[in-house]
Amino acid sequence: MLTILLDGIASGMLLFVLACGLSVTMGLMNFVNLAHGAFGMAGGYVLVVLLQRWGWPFLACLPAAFLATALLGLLLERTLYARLYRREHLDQVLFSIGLVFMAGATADWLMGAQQQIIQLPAWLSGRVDLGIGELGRYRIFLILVCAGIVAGLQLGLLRTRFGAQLRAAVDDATVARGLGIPVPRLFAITFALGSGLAGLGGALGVEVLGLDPTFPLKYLVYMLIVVAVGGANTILGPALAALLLGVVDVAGKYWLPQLGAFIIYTAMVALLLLRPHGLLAKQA
Amino acid sequence: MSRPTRRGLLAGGTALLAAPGLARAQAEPLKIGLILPMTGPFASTGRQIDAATRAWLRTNGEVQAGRRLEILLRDDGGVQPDTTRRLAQELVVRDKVKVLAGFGLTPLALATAPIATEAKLPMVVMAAATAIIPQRSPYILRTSFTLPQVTAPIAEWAARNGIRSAATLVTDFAPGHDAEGVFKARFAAAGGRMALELRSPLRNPDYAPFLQRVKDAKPDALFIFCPSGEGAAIMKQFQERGLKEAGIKLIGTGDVMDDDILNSFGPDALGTITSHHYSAAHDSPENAAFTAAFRAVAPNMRPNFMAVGGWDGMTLIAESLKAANDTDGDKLLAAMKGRSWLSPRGPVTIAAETRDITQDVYIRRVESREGQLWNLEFDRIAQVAA
Amino acid sequence: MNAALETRGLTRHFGGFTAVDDVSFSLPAGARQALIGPNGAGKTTLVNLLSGALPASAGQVVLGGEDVSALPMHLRVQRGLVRTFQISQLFAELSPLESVTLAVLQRAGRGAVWWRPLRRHRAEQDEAAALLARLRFSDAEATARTDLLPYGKRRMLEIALALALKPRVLLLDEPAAGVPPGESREVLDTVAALPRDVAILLIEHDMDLVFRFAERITVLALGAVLAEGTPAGIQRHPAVREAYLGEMAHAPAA
Amino acid sequence: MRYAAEVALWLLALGSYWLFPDYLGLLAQVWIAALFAVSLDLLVGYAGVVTLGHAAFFGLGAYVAGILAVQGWGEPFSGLLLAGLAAALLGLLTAPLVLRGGELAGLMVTLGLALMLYEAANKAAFLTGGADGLQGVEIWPLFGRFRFDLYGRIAFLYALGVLFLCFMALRFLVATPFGLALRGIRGNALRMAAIGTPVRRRLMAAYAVSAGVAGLAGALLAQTAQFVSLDVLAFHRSAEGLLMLLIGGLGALYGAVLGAAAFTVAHHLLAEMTPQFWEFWIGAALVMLVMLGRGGMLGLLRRLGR
Repeated sequence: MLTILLDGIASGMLLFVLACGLSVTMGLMNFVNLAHGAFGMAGGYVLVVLLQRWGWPFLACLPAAFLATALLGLLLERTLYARLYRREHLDQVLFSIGLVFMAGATADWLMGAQQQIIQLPAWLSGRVDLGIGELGRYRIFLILVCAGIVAGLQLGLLRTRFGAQLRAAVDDATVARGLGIPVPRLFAITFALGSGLAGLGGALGVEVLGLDPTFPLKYLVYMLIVVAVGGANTILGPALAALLLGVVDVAGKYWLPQLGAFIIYTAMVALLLLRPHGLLAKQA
Repeated sequence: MSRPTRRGLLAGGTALLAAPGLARAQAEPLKIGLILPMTGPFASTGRQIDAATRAWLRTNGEVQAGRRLEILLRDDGGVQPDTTRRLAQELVVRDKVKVLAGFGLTPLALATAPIATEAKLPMVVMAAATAIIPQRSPYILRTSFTLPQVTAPIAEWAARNGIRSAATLVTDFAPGHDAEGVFKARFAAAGGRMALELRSPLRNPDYAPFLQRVKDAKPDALFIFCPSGEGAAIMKQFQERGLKEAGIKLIGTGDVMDDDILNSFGPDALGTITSHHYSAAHDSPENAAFTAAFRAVAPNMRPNFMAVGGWDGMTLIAESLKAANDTDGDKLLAAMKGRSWLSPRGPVTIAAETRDITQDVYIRRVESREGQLWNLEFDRIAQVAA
Repeated sequence: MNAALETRGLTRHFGGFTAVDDVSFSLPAGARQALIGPNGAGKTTLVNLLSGALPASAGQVVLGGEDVSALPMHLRVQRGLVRTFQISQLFAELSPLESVTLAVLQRAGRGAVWWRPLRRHRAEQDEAAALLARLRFSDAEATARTDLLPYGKRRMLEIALALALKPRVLLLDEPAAGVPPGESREVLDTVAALPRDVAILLIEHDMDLVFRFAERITVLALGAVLAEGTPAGIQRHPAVREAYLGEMAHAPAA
Repeated sequence: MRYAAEVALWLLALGSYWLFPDYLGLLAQVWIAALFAVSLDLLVGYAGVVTLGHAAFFGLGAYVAGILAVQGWGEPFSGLLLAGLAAALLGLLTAPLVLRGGELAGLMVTLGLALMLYEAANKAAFLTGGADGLQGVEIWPLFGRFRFDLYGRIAFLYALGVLFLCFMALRFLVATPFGLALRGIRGNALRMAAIGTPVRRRLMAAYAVSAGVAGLAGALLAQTAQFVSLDVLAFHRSAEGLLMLLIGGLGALYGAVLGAAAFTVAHHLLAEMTPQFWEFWIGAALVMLVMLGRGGMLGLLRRLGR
């Protein structure tokens, strides 16, 4: 029972780290970036190459995955995305799906179509008896890391100058520009941060979610659910949505496997109908 | 798209060397429409078979019985049966292929069956493994295996080897249902008790909750079937959930311990027992030749059971062509029925009645040899009919 | 006297803030009335409550004796309660002729006709063309894309869309906002020339226009009705002078 | 001029029967994809309702036509009609849910409903065949005379005929007051309400019509392929329809046909040339198309025409 709950929390946390960048691009930049999952995939492959082929220690691979995808995000933002901020959502959809296709084919070409498998270090494999139930060490690690990220993001948004600027820009980009906030730079940094987090999520998720060239589309639906149910523009909304999604998903598959994914989609539709502007949003 | 050109050159060279074949090499080539999932979630199946067919042509030459074997490879993406069907239709109508081959998954093969019937062309199933497939068209033959064929031996082996209760976890589509049904029947007949029967979705499966249920049900063994390539994810969860420590044995068909990815499973896979018709570690001169030829074409891959299906499919086509000395579909089909040969997996026969494959099935254990993991065969059930 | 439009205790909260506070007033048939008040007095919120763009937190909107509080906007429009918008709400990709034709068709109950093509609705198109011509749209302007028209024309189209509906009660939310003074008189003259059975409520900043147009004035401050009366009476009203006109006295035509 | 171009386009479509006799199967798929994209255009391009779940209606139509045939009623026209009606009914029933919330919420509801239907079809294996697909679809000869043949001749003519009729019906529809009202709603829904239009009712009607046409497209696929798989309900079906529409250009119906033709043919040619990497080139083409200009192919043609 508790194991199921903690499993759900772990996968929910992971989903949040993957999706939070998407919620920021949608909320702040008003950009529908369906290619967000591609950054997650990129991060996953960085981890696989570093860990499995080059033999880096696991803990060193994680920041590397973050940095590599953040850099990739920055590069793409400056060269391509920045030109499309003012375009219609439909154009953005077309563009980002194009990127997903390219990313998938590239990953296939470089790494092959098969599922990537990693060997975790010994201290992360196996299980611990917590007295209240057994839990895999890696799941505990996931929960801790992701909780740290949520807390860090929330604090960063509330306490730092960057966070204040970001919140101002989310409220009203024109006014923020008028106040002398360097909005393009802010966008670029935020985009890179979001991509980096997706990369980190992808890297953390190789063990749990698997990794192959279909990753970006496979998890796109889940990420969209997190953002839509959680509401764009906040950290806690999507975090809560992701947790809910993770727990409902895992619990549903445990107790009602014959219903399969039906539960999760029904839950999403119900939530969207009840709270169309997001879990934590003030309802108009 | 430089391959056919290169292949053309090669064929020319082969023809020149094989002087007696020179005159006959003028005959119209035999076109084979090879439809495989080269992209998408089941791309590894397509890559294996594609590599095996290329290895076969390199080893045996492109000219067989005076005709050049020309392979037209098409990607169906693995998940859209109507695409597979349309590709088959185009290959027949436009490219005038004389043999259809490939078919990575059951739905793809089933959707194409009416085309083979209507076109009166042999359809060589190299991968898909649901029992009913050849019944859907009198033109379907199979060089892979069927799930009942490889499942029954492990069910009986389990019952004989101290496993009293078992759970099953299969993918929720026709081959999975086959495996579940056969395991249940054979295991129960041999005195075993079914503790739990679970089915995971074909697409985007998450095995964790299923394995947690298995763990909570505490059977002696867990029988698994999943499509090629998915085994890794199951193994991961099996380890992480501590099912092994809980005393649950992992058994299954060889799909789970797929040779293609076995090495990446790590030491936790050691000792897993599966039944299958082919292991890359099979000890025979035919297999040594096959694996060497395969490695020459695809140095980064280890041939798996899919590859051997592709290789034998080529053998079947070429041998039948020699026997029929004609490219007419019905004549080729007649020559294919009842054909026997020595495959890298052992002796095989295409049963004349069922057009399905009869072959040896092996019980194997995952062991480490020279730092690599292999499925080492330790028991054999001879000539199991499909 | 039977009021064309009446509110009873109309109230709207946004969170803890009360934008419109217990407003009760009435608009007699054929009225030429103005609603004024300083910025943030709740004028636009009141129009949104009247028209049904926003639901009221409390109170009623009564149109010609019928309580329409629970009706959505389009049903109030169909009963003759029509509004214009302070910020133009137009169809950027349609021409003025198409836009006004839409309104005419809707009024005529042919808005959902799917069995007869548009070009066979001559009467409605002619009516729309005539209305636009009356509002001094040239043929070229009437058939150009709306988002390519000059600002003044777009404000006129805003009114044309309302007039096409032949309203019984017309709410004009700052119709001349942003229009140069010469043209703004033209806008008001068009409105003033409407038949006397149309009741008009003008929400306006421009005191000059208000005093030229209105026969009665309602003053809104802090979401509540501060005063109501004839233009002369309002000008003399001490509370109004203090709360509102005082700050405007220096620039009566601002 | 415009009529001449239209007539030429349809003649070209019909002429491809003789021009590309080896590609009739592919071309039949083009017409089916075009019908699906056209149905989306009514919703997205005219009414301005974006959806990520239109495959729900395509798939329902396919399953209705397929199941009818499996159960012994293989008459193509009545099957087609019933499939379209069923899809339209589903559209009418789900429209209130989709139109309830904001843009993003509505978008996600369309996606969620389609995913639910996918799962339902997956689980209802006794009816749909589940993940193995619906076996044994046998369609009777067209008009009792023309059997669906291996070369795809009848499939081509049947699909093109249905596309033409539906296209002309929709072309008529968008030129009526109802069609103008949809364009008005896409342009400014608030103003439409302010001129007295029951916006939701209009959108619901558009949603149902669009769903019905998508259902016809799905039924066409089921009948010409004589097979139905879960894939007809899959997310990528919705996404591809949207892509075709965007590639061709929104809000002109012809864009949908052009986009469907371009996408299907490009997909086919690329997949044939590079079975492993066609996705890359499709993706690159999409990115280029967006970077180079808006309005899709139709927009490009218009700019060239100027």
